Amino acid sequence: MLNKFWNLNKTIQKQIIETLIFASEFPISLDELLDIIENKLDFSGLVEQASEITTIEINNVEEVIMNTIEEINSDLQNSNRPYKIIKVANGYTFATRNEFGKILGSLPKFRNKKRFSKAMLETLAIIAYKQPITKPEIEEIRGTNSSEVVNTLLERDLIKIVGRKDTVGRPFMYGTTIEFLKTFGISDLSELPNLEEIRTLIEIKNTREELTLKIDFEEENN
Amino acid sequence: MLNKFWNLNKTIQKQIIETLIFASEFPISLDELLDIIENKLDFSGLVEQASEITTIEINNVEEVIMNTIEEINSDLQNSNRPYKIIKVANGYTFATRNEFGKILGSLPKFRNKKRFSKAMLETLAIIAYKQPITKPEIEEIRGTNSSEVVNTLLERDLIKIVGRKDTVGRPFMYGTTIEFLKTFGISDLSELPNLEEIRTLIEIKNTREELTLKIDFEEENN
Amino acid sequence: MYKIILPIFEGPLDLLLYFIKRDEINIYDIPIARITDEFLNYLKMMKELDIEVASEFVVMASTLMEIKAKMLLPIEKKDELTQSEDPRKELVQQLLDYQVFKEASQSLENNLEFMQNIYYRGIYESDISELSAKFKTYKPASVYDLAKAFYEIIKRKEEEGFQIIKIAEYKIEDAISNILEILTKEQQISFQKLCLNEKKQIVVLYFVAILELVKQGKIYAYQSDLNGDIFLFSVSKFYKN
Repeated sequence: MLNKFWNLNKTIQKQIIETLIFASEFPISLDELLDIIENKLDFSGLVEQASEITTIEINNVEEVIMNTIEEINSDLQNSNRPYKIIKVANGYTFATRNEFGKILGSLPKFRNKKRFSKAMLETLAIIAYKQPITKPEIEEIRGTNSSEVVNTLLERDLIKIVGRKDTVGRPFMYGTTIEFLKTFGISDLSELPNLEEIRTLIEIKNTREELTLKIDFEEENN
Repeated sequence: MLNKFWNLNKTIQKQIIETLIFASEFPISLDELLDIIENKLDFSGLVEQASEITTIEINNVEEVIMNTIEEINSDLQNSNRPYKIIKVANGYTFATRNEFGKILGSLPKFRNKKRFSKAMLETLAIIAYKQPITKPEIEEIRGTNSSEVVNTLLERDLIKIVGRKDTVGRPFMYGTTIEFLKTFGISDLSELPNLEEIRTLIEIKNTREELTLKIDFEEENN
Repeated sequence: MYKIILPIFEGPLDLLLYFIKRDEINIYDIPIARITDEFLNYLKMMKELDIEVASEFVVMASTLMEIKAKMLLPIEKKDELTQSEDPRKELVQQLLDYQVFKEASQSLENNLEFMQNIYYRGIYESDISELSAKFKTYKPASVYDLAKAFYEIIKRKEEEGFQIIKIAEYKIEDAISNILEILTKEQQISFQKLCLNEKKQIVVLYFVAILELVKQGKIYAYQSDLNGDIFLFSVSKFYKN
């Protein structure tokens, strides 16, 4: 069933989608976009024009929207806009083009914003894969006290408290935030490299080193 | 004194100003724009091209910037963007064009639910931790009139009236709502950190980080 | 004078992995004696440099020494122990797990490189604009922000000399055990001495505790006259004497 949105002409369709992405504080997902344009918007202010689309059977509305976003991006590029729409944190959002991001990044206040310590990255990786996870569990994996780093990550809004675990002391459980996805340019947690694959890779690496070692040893013996 | 910014070609000048307005969280003033482009940005990544402007005496940089913003606005209009740059409270910011703003208005509370002013957050925190609590009690803790902020929280469905206190005037007592729990992503009030936990979350000795920093510094010096 | 460059380790596991990599050690067959020596030498060096050694390093040192001791047991004795499980097994597993997350954090770091020049809308917070004061305080909030806001109010109040009234958890049980404890050391104790400088709630609590102890037959209470002090004696001691 096609509603009024699909009866609007293409330019207005593009503009509505661009408006929604532009106005949203968080990356807006395909589902949300669809729900809004099909069920929630009031188009009465816009002149409705039947476009050729009504005569075409739309099989895959998601695909139509994705194509529309692609078209908006071409328009933005062609009209020299310094920003574009990117897909991140399960949705679409505006971000600077590389060359202008670079200029912006030269501002003194941004200088340290993208710097992460080894401890922060390690802890984030553990939380990203194992969430919801408590601090004692993080510390068991890292083998070291992690209070400060958890605090820093909370302060930087990269992780959040998502509840308490029903064990002694009811410790907090932590999970990653939208800010985490945005910072690392991840669209979905499932995009992270598979843990089992990493494990296998490391096992291969470890055994290969062992192999090299053996060969070295044999060579030495010869 | 004219710096490198004024040596860039007009298209790039426009793009840089558009980037700054795009990136600013709140309306950005002319003074701040000027300060950034003249003193804070590093353009070394861009090919510098002497444009005709260098030969012209610029008497009034503010005026040049205002004209540039006007030009960006024409570009936005010509390329059918549904937003433009407007001047609000002495600063420049992006806003949707009227006809598209109207569309957004038809959305129920458009994804803006998680924004809090300091007063709102403070009051909400007091109510969350001390509920049921009356307005006079809140005001005694905050040391300031809190009628307006309590009303805002009521409107946003984050708090509710839970009864009356048996004291003079029988004032209303307030407590948090299910919407409050949803907004903060917790399943019940016992998941809020208690005072002791907040203390350990926030007051963590940074000795270890300092050590890391010291040693990093030495490495850099070598 | 020359400088010593000390590599930074995220903890004892990180340090062990460093040794394993540097010395091309087979992680599945760690020469425990050698690595224990290396580990201890490192700790010694840290101490000499007057760097505080975190407790987890000390714990790891003792774990390593324990494993080393087990490895030194003669084979027959080892067999007697549970099917002679390799004492290194747990440590190796811990190292492997940690290695997996180190690798994963490497991939996060690669993401950062890719995101280096990407900035989102609204990322720049104004410094000099007069508008910032009006708008700046608007921010998305988490449970952490909420808790922090509350904590800051409490701290501010404490600085203003405001007393946060804690609901004191005075328990009868505490008063009872306190009286009994005193009576194991002292021959007797007077009610007035017990309640000296105590708050009204505590006095009431002690009184209730005394009634309870008398009822349970654990103490005797004597009063010389109607308004006189009450003296408490332990029943067991009373009979012994």
